[in-house]
Amino acid sequence: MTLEMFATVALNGLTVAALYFIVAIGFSLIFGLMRTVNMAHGTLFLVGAYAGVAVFYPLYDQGFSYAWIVALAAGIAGAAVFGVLLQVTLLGWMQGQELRQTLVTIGISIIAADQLLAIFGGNSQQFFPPDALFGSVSVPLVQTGHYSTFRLFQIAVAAAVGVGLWLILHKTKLGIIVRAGVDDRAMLSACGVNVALVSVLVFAIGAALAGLAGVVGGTAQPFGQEKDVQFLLTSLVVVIVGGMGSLPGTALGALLVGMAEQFGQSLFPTYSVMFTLLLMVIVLAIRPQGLLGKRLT
Amino acid sequence: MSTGNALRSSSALVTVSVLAVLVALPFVLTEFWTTNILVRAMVYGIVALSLTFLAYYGGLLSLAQMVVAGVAGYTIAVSVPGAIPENSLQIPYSLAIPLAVVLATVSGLLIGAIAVRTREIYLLMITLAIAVSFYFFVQANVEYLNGYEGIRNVLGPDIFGVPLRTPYVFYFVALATSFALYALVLYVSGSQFGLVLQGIRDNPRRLSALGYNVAHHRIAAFGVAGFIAGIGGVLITIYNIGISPGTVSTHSTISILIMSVIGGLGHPIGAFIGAVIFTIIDTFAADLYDRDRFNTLIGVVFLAIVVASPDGVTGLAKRAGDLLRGLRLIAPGAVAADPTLQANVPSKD
Amino acid sequence: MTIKPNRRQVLQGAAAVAGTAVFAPAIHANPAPIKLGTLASLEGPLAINGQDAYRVVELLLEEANYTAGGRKIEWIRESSNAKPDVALARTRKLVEQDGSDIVLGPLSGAEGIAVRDYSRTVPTKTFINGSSASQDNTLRNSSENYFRFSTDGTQWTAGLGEYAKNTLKIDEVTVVASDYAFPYSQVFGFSLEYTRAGGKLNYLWTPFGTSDYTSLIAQIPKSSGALYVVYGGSDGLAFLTQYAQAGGSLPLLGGTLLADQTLFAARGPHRKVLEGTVSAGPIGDYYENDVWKDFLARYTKRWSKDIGQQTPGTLAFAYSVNLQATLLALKAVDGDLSNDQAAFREALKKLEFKNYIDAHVKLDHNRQAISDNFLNKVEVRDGRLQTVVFKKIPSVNQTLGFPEDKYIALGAPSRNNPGNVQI
Amino acid sequence: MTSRLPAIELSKVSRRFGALKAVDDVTLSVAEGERRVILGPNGAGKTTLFNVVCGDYAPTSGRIAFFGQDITALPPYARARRGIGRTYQNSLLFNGLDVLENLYLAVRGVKPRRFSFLRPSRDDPHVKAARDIADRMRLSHKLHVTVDDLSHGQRRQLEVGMALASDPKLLMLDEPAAGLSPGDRPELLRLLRELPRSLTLILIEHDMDIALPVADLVTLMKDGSVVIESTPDKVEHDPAVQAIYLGEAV
Amino acid sequence: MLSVRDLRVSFGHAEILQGVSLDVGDEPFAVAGRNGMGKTTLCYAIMGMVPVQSGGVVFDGASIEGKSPTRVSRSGIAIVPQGRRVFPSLTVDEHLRLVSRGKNAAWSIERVYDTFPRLAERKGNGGSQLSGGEQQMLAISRALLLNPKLIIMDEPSEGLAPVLVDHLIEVLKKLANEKIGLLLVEQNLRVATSVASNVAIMLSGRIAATVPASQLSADEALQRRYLGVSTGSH
Repeated sequence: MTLEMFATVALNGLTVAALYFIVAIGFSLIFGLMRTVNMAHGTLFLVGAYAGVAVFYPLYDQGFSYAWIVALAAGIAGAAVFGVLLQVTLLGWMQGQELRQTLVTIGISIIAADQLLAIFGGNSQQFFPPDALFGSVSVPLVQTGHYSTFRLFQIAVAAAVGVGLWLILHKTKLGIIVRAGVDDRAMLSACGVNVALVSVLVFAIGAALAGLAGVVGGTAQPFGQEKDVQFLLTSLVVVIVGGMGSLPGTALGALLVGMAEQFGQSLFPTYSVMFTLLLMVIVLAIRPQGLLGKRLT
Repeated sequence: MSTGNALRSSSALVTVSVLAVLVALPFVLTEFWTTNILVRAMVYGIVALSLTFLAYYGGLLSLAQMVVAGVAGYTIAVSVPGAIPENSLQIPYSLAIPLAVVLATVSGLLIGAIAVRTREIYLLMITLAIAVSFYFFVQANVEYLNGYEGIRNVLGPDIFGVPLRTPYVFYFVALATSFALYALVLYVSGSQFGLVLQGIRDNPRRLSALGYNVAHHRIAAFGVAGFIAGIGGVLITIYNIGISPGTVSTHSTISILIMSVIGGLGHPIGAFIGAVIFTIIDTFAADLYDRDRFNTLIGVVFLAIVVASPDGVTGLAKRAGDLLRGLRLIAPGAVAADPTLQANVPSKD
Repeated sequence: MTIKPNRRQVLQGAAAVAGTAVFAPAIHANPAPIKLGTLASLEGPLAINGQDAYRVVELLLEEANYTAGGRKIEWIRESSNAKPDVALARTRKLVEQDGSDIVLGPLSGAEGIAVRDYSRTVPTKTFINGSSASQDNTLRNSSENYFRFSTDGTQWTAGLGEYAKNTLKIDEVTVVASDYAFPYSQVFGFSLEYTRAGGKLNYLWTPFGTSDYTSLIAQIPKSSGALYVVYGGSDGLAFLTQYAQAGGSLPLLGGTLLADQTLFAARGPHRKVLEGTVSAGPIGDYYENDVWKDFLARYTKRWSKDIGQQTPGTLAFAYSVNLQATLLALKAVDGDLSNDQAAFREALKKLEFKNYIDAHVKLDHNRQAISDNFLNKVEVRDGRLQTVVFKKIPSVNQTLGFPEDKYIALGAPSRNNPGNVQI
Repeated sequence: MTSRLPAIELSKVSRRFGALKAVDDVTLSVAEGERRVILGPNGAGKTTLFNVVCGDYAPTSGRIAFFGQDITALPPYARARRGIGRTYQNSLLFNGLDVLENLYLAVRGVKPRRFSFLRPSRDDPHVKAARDIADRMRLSHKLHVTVDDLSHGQRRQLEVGMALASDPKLLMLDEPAAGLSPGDRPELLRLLRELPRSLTLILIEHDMDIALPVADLVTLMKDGSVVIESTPDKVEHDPAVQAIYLGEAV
Repeated sequence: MLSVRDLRVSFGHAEILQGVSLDVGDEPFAVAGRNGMGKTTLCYAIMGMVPVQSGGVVFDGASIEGKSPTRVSRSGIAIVPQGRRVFPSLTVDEHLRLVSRGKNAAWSIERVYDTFPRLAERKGNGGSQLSGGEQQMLAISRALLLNPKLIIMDEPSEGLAPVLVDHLIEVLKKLANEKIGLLLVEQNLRVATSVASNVAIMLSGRIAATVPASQLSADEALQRRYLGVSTGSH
């Protein structure tokens, strides 16, 4: 592998990792506070993407130059509303019954995937980024001398999401409440905090992040049928590798998975998926709680 | 000794009568119902049985059972004569089937070893990740597994000179196999190993303090489940006249889970009841509901069961029959996992 | 759910009808409709093609007023998810439960082979392909009651390799393709022709369902003069978008499903690189031909208010050819399906007709179509992307004109047998 | 009391949880056949000490020897096989199994060939042993009742029965009287007194009517450390002990 | 202020509280008893942190049994639970900000730091890095900052060094002067009798006796019988 090739693949790994981080962090956050394994997380990704598409094309066709930004907002809002509804109508009242919640989210994802197909059709869809982000910019060392602008932008989005979440978690009262809830929900409740409401809020944030990922990911790659499963798998592997409910863990997990996938793809294209699986198995053997996860007791 | 919660003597009569009905059914039903509903339900029900076995007796909800079935299916597909593309092994079914079941058992043990330190939702996540990865793997492997297309024309062996695929022959083979495996599960549940397994489900810490190696028993449980799922995988492959990545896709993995949950994870028979219900809905949804939307229908049924009766149809029946047990999802672990309840138990030291 | 009479009873009934027919030749007197079961994928990655296929089927059946050869047609729709197991289960239901006389379908390659294998076990029914385009449905281990009036994935490439080498003067082509049977068959056909013309080939394969192609794009040899891109559906969209994003500028040769209406319907940066792509296939959107224009007008009139698309896709067109043949043969035998459909099948075998793009269709000894193929270029016409036909390759047979024995001796197309050999 | 190797010997054993020293530098030796009662207020580290001895937690530092053999690094099941049996404050039973099955598992766990896919036969000696234990625990009439359907008192009896079933050399009982009604307590005392003298017993118990009559020696713990080790008689009349137990400054 | 009537709580078949009744007025009230008698369960039951089987809890004239901990807390009861249950991932300062009712409330973060200077020193330390005594101070501060009308304290002296116990007694006495109600669950008799005017003694899920603190501290036999290392309680 030449240096050029290595640099290109490494940058690919980094940009893919950025997207994976945005997808998985919402999943990880929801799990962290509520111990809910949201198997409908991939569905939230799709809901966000389709909500974005629903407003994107009409605006774009009228030549509205901020169509992508509006789509982003719609995607975030659409997924957040869906997430809140899920939490309020079904998951909230079975809080603590983790397996049952997991099964419920599986049921929801089956139904939602089919309904999305019914509403939006089976055609793959895609956003196109604003002109400023389209095309490529000059990047030294990589194979062709330039690199897709939007993929570099993905790194910026992931960094913004990571830093933003860190600030929320560590510098705001909401963050304190969320972290306290992760430690001891009952005690937090006894401090007068309405934990159920906090759960809804956290679910909204986690779902909104999935929606954000939907529009960003839907700009980098087309989306449609079966993307929900693919991104659910990504979220699962990222948090299993990095550690459930941990922000730095999710970042690390996303980085490792992205790199494993890209280097796997360029070295052994047909078996690239095995690299990711192998990564997961090794981590599980050494640290079942994930690289930066808290010990499971 | 009693056999835990399984077969009580009073239900022996029920078992015999149900069996009698099942033996008589193909002579009453159309061939379509016999082969495409009942046989299909049984061959997939066997895989669901392996899931129910793990979930009910071991408290281990695994989504990797279709992987294990797939290992068995692919094993016979790449080794028997007649399969397309042609393989270089060409070993007869009489050897290929035992080999497939052995490999399935081994892969069950392997999955158990990977997942042994995790439980409940973690186990569910990890096994799902394994399942999806396996799907992508078989799809990507062109050299041996023929990638996306899979392997076709796996016709199955002859039974006393009659092809297994002959409808009635296949029905009775599937019935006998299902019943044997069902009986095996019931027997094992009352065995030394089965009791230990239920002990792990109820209280792994205590079991360890009694001198049992919990990890080894858990892995062994995955091995037993692998054996069962492997036999299911062999039958599924012969039933489908071949195997392809679609056989082990997420869709199939989730279908097995749906069967088990609809039927109820509270008793091994639930796997078959669930499989029959699932197969009927899957086959006739197009007639019952908007033709293109049967995934919505199956999803709604599944969701309704999870919300209304977490222990499925058998649970409903059980509750109607006796109110001995309260609401129990999968294993008693569900309640212990309630963080608010955990906080309640006064810890004094 | 009603329990219907089992197959033996139905067969006995049919035999009885056949028996009385000797004395009462007026078979029209039998009011029972012909049951036409159809199978297409309405779920999974190919759902868009399945929906399109059913639009065409519905259009043609409506135009035929749901009758053929004087008998009513009862249309039974089933759906699969592009997976052979499911296709098999649904086909069995169509035949054994719903009592279909004729099955039209399925959509994808692997499904087709599963249905073909099943067809052997029900010799009294007739199976007519939908759009499944694997060579082996008919070329190897063909089944007596399985017919395909549409051309296969290899036939769809006819003309492209020679055009690339001899007209476009491209000396080296890099093939980027999905790692499964349909691309194999297309790559095989293209490679055979291109190699015969003296071109050099490189191959880059990606697993089916790959969505990130950046590392693949980085591996395209700099010496390449063009890319031959064989992806369908969302894979194609993903590849082209990322190729456009990476600033790729090589001329594109398209696999049949790349330059397809289902992909044009999606908007995005990929359209820019798609423009100018040369491809080959059984249809082209823009073709100066009255039969085709009339068909498109009917299609548009019936469906354009529901969908943006104004031309059926390649796979939907394949359904149209096969359904057209079915209806023609039923007419030829006056709807007579007696005697285990023997007369009907004879009629199918003898059928010769012009399909809706005015291409001539007849069957070879494997019951596989020999028909015309078209070379297209993607252009903007009437303000939208269309494949514009610029050349017709007449009467392409399943072995692309190579001697059948030599062709078969090459073995089935695969990633290790991509067809870059001289025959 | 014999002068041979101590049954269990802890040398400078500590167990921390974060900054919290649950067990702090405990050195303790219990002779074979001795009955030792561990007293102490809440949070003194008594149960943690049990967990460290039976292997649920590895000690942060220190060494544990069982009849002279170092068992510090052994997993719980290996310690059980060497003869350490225990009960838990909150009964840890197999709720889905019946009484006989619970006891059978307890009998069988320390015996060889515990990995078997066969069902125990009707005259299996282990089943008989389980029935005998049930007799001793006055649970014979509940053999086929699942734990879910037992009363609290019966569960506590079963809890102790399971610890006894493995025929341990060292028996550690963690608050066996917790939650027992006053009427059930004399029964527990009788049972403890009937234990064979060869058995070494460590008991955490707050019911002094049970703890003191049984004890040979009493260890008083506070804040993770051993404060006083003395005979029950002296302990009962030692104002310093009362002071600690009632929270007075030492 | 707080009135508990015939409160019953069971876990499965174990009846932990078998009908507890008590009244807490303006004066601090203590509950003593050995381990395992149900004291902690009583605290959690009042707070709504365990399900109540039957009986009533009335606080400030309103019935609060069966209400969520959030509602109970908002009605003016705070808890210093047994084992402190501080949040391991929050720093000292974050704990206080979590519950602070602002600068103008009777108890503010500043006042807490004045009262417990040690906490001010360890402001930036995480809950899991604190010693037992520091955790206890933090747990008490957490309750105080809610500015409750009544604080339930479950074994606040547990794990405290004698010097700190004295400090604790001082703090609790101050609270009484500020008219903050106190339900003190203690094994440490010195704390209980120094702070409370009346002490209820729990035995096996019931209140066995309620005696004035002065009487209890004088009567050694009574102490030993219910609380100390002594036989003959039944």
